[in-house]
Amino acid sequence: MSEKKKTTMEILREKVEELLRTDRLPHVWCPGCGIGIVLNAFLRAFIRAKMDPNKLVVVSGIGCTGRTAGYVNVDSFHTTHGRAIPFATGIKFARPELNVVVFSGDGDLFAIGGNHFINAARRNHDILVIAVNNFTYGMTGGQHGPTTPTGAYTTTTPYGNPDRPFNIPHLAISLGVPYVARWTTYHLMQLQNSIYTALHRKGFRVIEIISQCPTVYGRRNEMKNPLDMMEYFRKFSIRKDDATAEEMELTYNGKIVVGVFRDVQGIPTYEERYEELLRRAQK
Amino acid sequence: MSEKKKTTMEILREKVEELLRTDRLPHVWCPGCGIGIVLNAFLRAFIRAKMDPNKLVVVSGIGCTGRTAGYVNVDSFHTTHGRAIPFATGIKFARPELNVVVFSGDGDLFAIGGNHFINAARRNHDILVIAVNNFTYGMTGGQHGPTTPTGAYTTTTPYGNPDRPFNIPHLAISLGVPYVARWTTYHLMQLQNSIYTALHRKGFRVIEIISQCPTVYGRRNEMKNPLDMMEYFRKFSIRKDDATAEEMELTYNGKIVVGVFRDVQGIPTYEERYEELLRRAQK
Amino acid sequence: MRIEIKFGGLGGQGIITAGYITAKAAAIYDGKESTFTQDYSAEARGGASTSEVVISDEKINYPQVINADYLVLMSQSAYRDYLYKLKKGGILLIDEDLVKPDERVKDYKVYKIPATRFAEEIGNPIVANIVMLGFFTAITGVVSKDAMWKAIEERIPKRFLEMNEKAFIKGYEYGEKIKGK
Amino acid sequence: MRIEIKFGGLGGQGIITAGYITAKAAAIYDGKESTFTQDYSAEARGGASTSEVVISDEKINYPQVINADYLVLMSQSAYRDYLYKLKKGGILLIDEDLVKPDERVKDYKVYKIPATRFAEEIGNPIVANIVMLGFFTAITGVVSKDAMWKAIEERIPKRFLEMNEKAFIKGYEYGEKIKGK
Amino acid sequence: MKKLAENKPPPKKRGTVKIIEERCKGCWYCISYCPTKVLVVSPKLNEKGYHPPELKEDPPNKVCIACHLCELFCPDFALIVEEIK
Amino acid sequence: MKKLAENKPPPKKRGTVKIIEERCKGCWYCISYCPTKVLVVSPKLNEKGYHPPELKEDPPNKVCIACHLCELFCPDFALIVEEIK
Amino acid sequence: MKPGYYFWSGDIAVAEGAIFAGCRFYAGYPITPSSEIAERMALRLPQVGGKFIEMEDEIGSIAAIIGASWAGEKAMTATSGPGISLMNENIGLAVMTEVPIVVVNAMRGAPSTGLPTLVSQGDFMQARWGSHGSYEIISYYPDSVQETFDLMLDAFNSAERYRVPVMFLLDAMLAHMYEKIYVPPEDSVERVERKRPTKPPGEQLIYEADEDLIPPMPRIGDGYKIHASGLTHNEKGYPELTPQAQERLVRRLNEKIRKHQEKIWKVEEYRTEDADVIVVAMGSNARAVRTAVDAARNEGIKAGLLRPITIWPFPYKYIEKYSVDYIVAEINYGQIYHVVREYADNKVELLPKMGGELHTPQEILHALRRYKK
Amino acid sequence: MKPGYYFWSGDIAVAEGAIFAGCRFYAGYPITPSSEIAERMALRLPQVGGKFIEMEDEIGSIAAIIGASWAGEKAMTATSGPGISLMNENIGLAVMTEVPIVVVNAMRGAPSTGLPTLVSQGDFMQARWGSHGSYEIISYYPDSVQETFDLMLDAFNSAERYRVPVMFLLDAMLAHMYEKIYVPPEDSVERVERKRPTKPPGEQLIYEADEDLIPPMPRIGDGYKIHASGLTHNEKGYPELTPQAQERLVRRLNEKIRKHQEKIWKVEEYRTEDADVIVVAMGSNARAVRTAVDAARNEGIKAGLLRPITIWPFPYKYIEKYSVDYIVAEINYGQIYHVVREYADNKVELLPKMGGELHTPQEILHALRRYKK
Ligand SMILES: Cc1ncc(C[n+]2csc(CCOP(=O)(O)OP(=O)(O)O)c2C)c(N)n1
Ligand SMILES: Cc1ncc(C[n+]2csc(CCOP(=O)(O)OP(=O)(O)O)c2C)c(N)n1
Ligand code: SF4
Ligand code: SF4
Ligand code: SF4
Ligand code: SF4
Ligand code: SF4
Ligand code: SF4
Ligand SMILES: [Mg+2]
Ligand SMILES: [Mg+2]
Repeated sequence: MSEKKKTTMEILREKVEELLRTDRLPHVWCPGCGIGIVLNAFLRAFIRAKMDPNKLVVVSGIGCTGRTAGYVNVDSFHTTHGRAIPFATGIKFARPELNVVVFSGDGDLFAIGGNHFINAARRNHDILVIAVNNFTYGMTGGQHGPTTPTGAYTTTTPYGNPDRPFNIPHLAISLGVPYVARWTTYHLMQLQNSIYTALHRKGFRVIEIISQCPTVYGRRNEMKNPLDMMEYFRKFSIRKDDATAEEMELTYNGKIVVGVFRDVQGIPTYEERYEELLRRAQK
Repeated sequence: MSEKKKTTMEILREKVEELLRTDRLPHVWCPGCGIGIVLNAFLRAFIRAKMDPNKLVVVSGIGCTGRTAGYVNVDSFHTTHGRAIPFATGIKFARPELNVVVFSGDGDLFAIGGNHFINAARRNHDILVIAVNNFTYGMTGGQHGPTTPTGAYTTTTPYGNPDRPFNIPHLAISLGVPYVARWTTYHLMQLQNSIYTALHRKGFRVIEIISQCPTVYGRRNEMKNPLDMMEYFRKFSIRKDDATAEEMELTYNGKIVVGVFRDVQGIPTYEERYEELLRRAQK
Repeated sequence: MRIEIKFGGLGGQGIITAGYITAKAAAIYDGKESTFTQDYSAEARGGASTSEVVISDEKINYPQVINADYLVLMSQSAYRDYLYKLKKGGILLIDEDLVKPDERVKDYKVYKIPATRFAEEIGNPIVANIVMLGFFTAITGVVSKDAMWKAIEERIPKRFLEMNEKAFIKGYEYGEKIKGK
Repeated sequence: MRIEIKFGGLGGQGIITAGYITAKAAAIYDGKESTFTQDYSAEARGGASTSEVVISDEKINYPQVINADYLVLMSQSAYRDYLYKLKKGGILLIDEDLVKPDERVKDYKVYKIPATRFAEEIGNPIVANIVMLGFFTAITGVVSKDAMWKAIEERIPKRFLEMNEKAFIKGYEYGEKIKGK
Repeated sequence: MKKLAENKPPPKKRGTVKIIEERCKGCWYCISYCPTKVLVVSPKLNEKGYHPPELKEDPPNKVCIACHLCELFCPDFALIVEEIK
Repeated sequence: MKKLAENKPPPKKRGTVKIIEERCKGCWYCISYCPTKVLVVSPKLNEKGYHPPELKEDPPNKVCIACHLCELFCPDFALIVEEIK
Repeated sequence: MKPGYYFWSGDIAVAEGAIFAGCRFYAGYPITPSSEIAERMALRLPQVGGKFIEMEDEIGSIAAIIGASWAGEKAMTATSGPGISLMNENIGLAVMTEVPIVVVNAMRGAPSTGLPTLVSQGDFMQARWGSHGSYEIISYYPDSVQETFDLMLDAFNSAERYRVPVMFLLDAMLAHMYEKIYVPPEDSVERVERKRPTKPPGEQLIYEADEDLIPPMPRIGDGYKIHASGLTHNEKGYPELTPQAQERLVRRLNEKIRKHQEKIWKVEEYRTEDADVIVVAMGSNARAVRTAVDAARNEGIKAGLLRPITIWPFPYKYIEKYSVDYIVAEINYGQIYHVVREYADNKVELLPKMGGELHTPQEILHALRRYKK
Repeated sequence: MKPGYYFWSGDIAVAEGAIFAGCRFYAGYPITPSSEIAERMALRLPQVGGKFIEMEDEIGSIAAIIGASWAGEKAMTATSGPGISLMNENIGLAVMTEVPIVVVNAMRGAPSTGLPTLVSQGDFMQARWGSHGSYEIISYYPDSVQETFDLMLDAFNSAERYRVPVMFLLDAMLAHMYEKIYVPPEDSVERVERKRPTKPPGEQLIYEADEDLIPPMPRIGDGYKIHASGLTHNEKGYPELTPQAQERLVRRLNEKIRKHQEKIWKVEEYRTEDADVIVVAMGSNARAVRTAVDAARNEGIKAGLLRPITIWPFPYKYIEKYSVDYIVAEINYGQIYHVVREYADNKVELLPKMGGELHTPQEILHALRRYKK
């Protein structure tokens, strides 16, 4: 069998292995945690895109998702909580030829990191943001966060969550983000394809992935084991690329509208606008 | 003349004086600075609303606009840069019967304070936000900020601003803010009426006021004196309550769409939802 | 007298709960002093799990296990990692299906129980830790049977109490039996 | 020799610029040492404005005015606030239309010029500070005429140079005239 | 300006303006936006060096009509409009 | 399940699955979402105490069809699907 | 909580101690090893009519409790080192505007993200110097779950009495460790409430200090027309940006704590009377020292333990009191060590640990053995 | 900048000094009195092909420069006390991941918003202890515009050489004060570049330190597959959450600075050789002291000035060197005073100012007169 020509999928799988710091596996994530699925999809999309891994930089904040940076076998940074985006901004702005990806969690990106998210989106830095939304702060034991649905039970909402969550795609669109999509971890191929597309786009690109945290979220919200959450995603997701802002809203154990909500090209990135400025300054 | 019955406008003027810390006048603002005009409008709206000044709390951050808290003769707090909203949140959440108003500048609210803005808006705290947008950081001498139009000249954009500014009303709407309006300092009565209306609404209410900073912004951007900026507002503003997100965008010395962009009622405030939670917890 | 107990196993086996219950039983229901500490490390999620209990009649100073008097193990990796913590002559309690001791055990008194198997028989492997607590109570007498049960009762949701009671008794009786030998 | 100069007036009168130009003239074009400091306080915006210059042949230590040798004033409030800073026998330069000295001036040598009026005659009250600098140069000789003019030239946008030159010369000549008296 | 005013009938409402000169910073919004143009730049300088406005009426038409606009425009709370009719 | 599979013609593509057992955490996504249901829970426990899957084929129909779904679902990079036909 | 015995972790004791002390407002952002404080508060505050809110970050959290304190509540937040590093600016605001708040720092391995679940004592100096400027705050640090509960009352009492932020230190060991604890009856303790203005609105200058250097604190909504600013201000609370106003204000802010420091100081002296060598240790790290001191005494070494419970203002007079050699055992690379060196007149030795584990009794004993005569 | 004489403020000198030192990346958020640094950088960096960005806040700013430094640039930010208070967490990240950056703090009246435009020296201790945990950074503080320019080169050189954040202190006086300054020819100075890996990718452990305790630093994009984490990590850069790894890492991070401290120390000793009393003063505040020392000498008082230019690691051996009384004149309520007390063996007196103005020569002289024999 060793002489047989390898299929695309086999080669993909091999390259996935190369892009992992396998000396660190098994990883820290819990049984059935969706983050690994997202990482898998990301690596495959990246491999398919045939981009140079030496130019890929993965920047994470702190959190379970934030541990991603520690498993990708490329230049990778596990920064401080909430600061992945400005850290990545520094890298990208200093060296625009690098391919900069921020891979982090909902709390990291939208709680403590919210300000950097909106301002980087506004400036349209050429950065791809993989936002793993598991409705909670997994790393610290399952408190509620800015994406926890109203009514959900977490360690800090024993009486049900009184907060209203962010509508991430709507927020991103209001900031002029050129590429906005949402998937769940059940959408293996759509997610992969979406990342693949996004890798080829320019500007601030945001992909929200609804992911399961069975350990600290699922078990408090009627989804005791990993499969329950996956089944929830399978049954309650609806693809709708032209969804309205209201449709994009997420409710407690309610339906999940997924799709590519925005994909426009030609908006100049911050880095492009700065190139121009440099030309002006130097003449 | 002293016996004559005072007209409404005269009484209003008298009460304005009572609501000012007149021992601190003249204030620090520059000749023609728009902040005073906004404060004037705010005080008049508040007086017309016949609300209890002892229950009014004005919270400001740091900046020229942030100095407002120092001139209103009610409980008033000049906090740290960017933190007016969470400071106000603490007050409001602790004592929901208080009438809490955040009065601050664009930098304070959307640069360093951006995270608090989006998260408080998301939670729908019952707070009125008066956001004075003068396109710059007035207090620190006119650097560019998150609302500076692309192309504008400031002390930190000597080659023209490469940044893309926020579309504040659109951002607020994407966060589910129930009352969103924009005016300029030229819209004396509309602004006053809008504040009056907002004072009677519940939830997170955002009024953006485009204001002149002749000293450090205007003079670098072809508007040398106060009147030039006021004239810009007069000539370039268009009222359009049903403006689209694109129309709300502001460009360098371009047109300014003003109006009440959102006014919906009945969305429960954070404080209301918490009242309910308290009932559940205590039974 | 300061008594040190260390529990070891895998995430999901209730190693933390076992330690907590033991310590609380001693402190609240036996009226002694105790400290309970656990390994919180993030890496432990789904991996190794361990907890420590110190019991004394007096105020406890150093709160962690230095030289365990008792070591309760429910996985092979725990055996590998923690055996050294048991003082010479100390008592080792193991789930006999999950831990295969090597020659080093000759320095210790070893008591074996198929705790997980018993638990499965009772209906759910999840109560293996409670079987073990019953066994521990019987073998060591460090905590009174009453106190231990009260601490379990207080910790476990009502609807699972019956199963846990069975588990506890099963372990306890098995311990009584073994001890005689 | 350490020479201390203080400028005072209102925002918009170019008090800061005057200080800056003087200090730079001394340092760069006369080859001396100098420090230039100003009052940056936010409250000063549109209110009182003041700047300080210290000039010396040696390295300057303390950079602020302790006992001014020269005090240049362009508003009544500056007179009120800063007169005490002038050392006994020091030289006071004032815009005679804007500053009305009281009996305290007897302790000082006073030189008056209608700087703002001259500036208006030249075409813009904004160059009153430059008139004053010409006057200062002539009266005090602390900075050479050449150096002062170079520093002005360097600071002022080209299109305003002509007006400023007129202002400078006007002040200088008026100073030469007055000085004689 | 003057011409125009003279052709109109005298206004019904009349007012006068109290100017708190030490608060004024000379932005002249009041002057610019007064509909009857009865506010003009005063030659006086206040303590801070600004020229406040002053009321220069030319009855019967060029008078203050107590519209309060100057009061609303003034960023410095320097004006008080009193109605006299 | 078995019935259904037997009625179908044998699949064109065939595969086999390499299981890196020490990486597996027993979430059983692979088992649940395998279209031909050829993955089952292994009685073995790995070092971390989890039951990995094992491949249990029942040819000609209940075989691995190298669809790679398990590989994509596995959050732990514990599966390698090799195509054998 | 009903009076009686409980089996609680340090984190739970913080939360229950706070509620017992009268705290009714909590704003926070989770972080290991303090998250369980928030979780307990989320459960318990609503039961007693209090308010719990999870903010978007630590900066928002501290801003919110400062606001709530002005609104009249006893308010607190809890975090760990990284969170304190972010809160520093607003700790300065609370100092400058004299707002009673309690900030809990459950210290974990540092710098940076460090060792999130493991013990450290790396934040002593930060507690004192973390914000810009010269200021004094009060800081306590207990060594057991019981003391944690008890000391929370002191923390709130001091915050209220001196109108100052209190930094309550804990460590990952204590935060997560369970011990038996006794909750006394509700009315068996003294709860301090901040001094209220005695003059009516209009007559009361907002920042007019009494002889104790502490100004009474009006509550929002009571008509006092409070103005508070982080700028240098005068007695009216108005910004006054002069060196003179700064001198008056900042000196008072520091002196109001120094003046009362002897009342604030809590120190445990264990077998120090006749000691030749005294170990200075704090928090959970002091527990092993007690054992080691006993063991050393058994070996004829005259050892003692000095345990500052009040870390700041540092109870330096206790150091000055003894003319002995000191060993400072702390889980950092030398912090209180420097402070002890400043006040000691004999040798001071540092027994550092970078973090992750307590000193063991053996390690301390080993160091003490050099004092065997 | 062409070599020659210029008339610059301290802020301009910072910016020009940075560019001269090779800085090509600036991210910042304006704050008085440091804003002019940003403004100058905004103007000048694009001219030399560098990057200037105004971030949304100070936290974003420091995060961005850490990223840019990994990307290979010499990077800096500038702020004032309130900004430093916010940057503290990420200063810890730079320490822990060993990233060369320069952070300028133009000190202003504090605490809190304080006196934005006026001088203070309230942030000495914060520079050293502001972030959680035990760490060492390097801190410089010049006393003139010329020294500001010159010292920026040292700042970048030390940051690069030791892979450590350098906190460059300035004060509101120096920031805004103009003086003549000489810019030397481009090639007349030595610019240190960070040590690069000598081994090829794959063979180089990312955090394997050389004998000087400093690991070579790979650049993003060069194939080294860097992993850096603020967690306690091993030589591969991988998180290793054990006390042992912590001990190794944190000890090295501290020791790599201590080991080289004598090379890092810069101190001005003015008429100290035969002094009976030495004034310790720093930054712009030291200038008056020089005048006062001369005046005192004229009166027969043997006074001297010791001016630490390197504030951290504190050049304590210079204090130990003299067996004299010290007077510490600082614009705060006692910070370096405590450090001097720790190392001095005679009397140490504090001459504090709360902020807003420099000590005058008269004030210093007055204090020195007590030493008239
Ligand atoms: C400054 C700071 N505050 C708080 C924390 C604690 N903390 C670590 S991760 C995290 C939240 C993680 O949530 P999310 O980003 O959603 O990631 P997840 O673990 O859910 O993947 C928090 C609050 C921290 N490390 N640093
Ligand atoms: C933490 C912190 N960072 C920066 C500053 C400096 N600062 C004061 S006000 C301000 C911006 C003010 O802009 P804006 O909010 O738009 O108010 P404006 O002055 O324009 O009314 C800045 C950057 C500060 N005071 N604190
Ligand atoms: S806690 Fe939740 S998010 Fe974190 S690894 Fe476990 S399952 Fe995943
Ligand atoms: S600087 Fe601008 S915003 Fe500030 S007071 Fe002056 S005009 Fe107003
Ligand atoms: S509007 Fe007010 S401040 Fe402006 S000129 Fe008129 S009175 Fe003066
Ligand atoms: S009230 Fe109206 S008419 Fe009268 S002065 Fe003012 S603006 Fe003019
Ligand atoms: S999907 Fe992966 S981790 Fe889950 S059971 Fe299958 S092999 Fe194991
Ligand atoms: S490749 Fe497809 S058929 Fe084969 S085991 Fe995996 S999921 Fe089943
Ligand atoms: Mg999450
Ligand atoms: Mg602004």
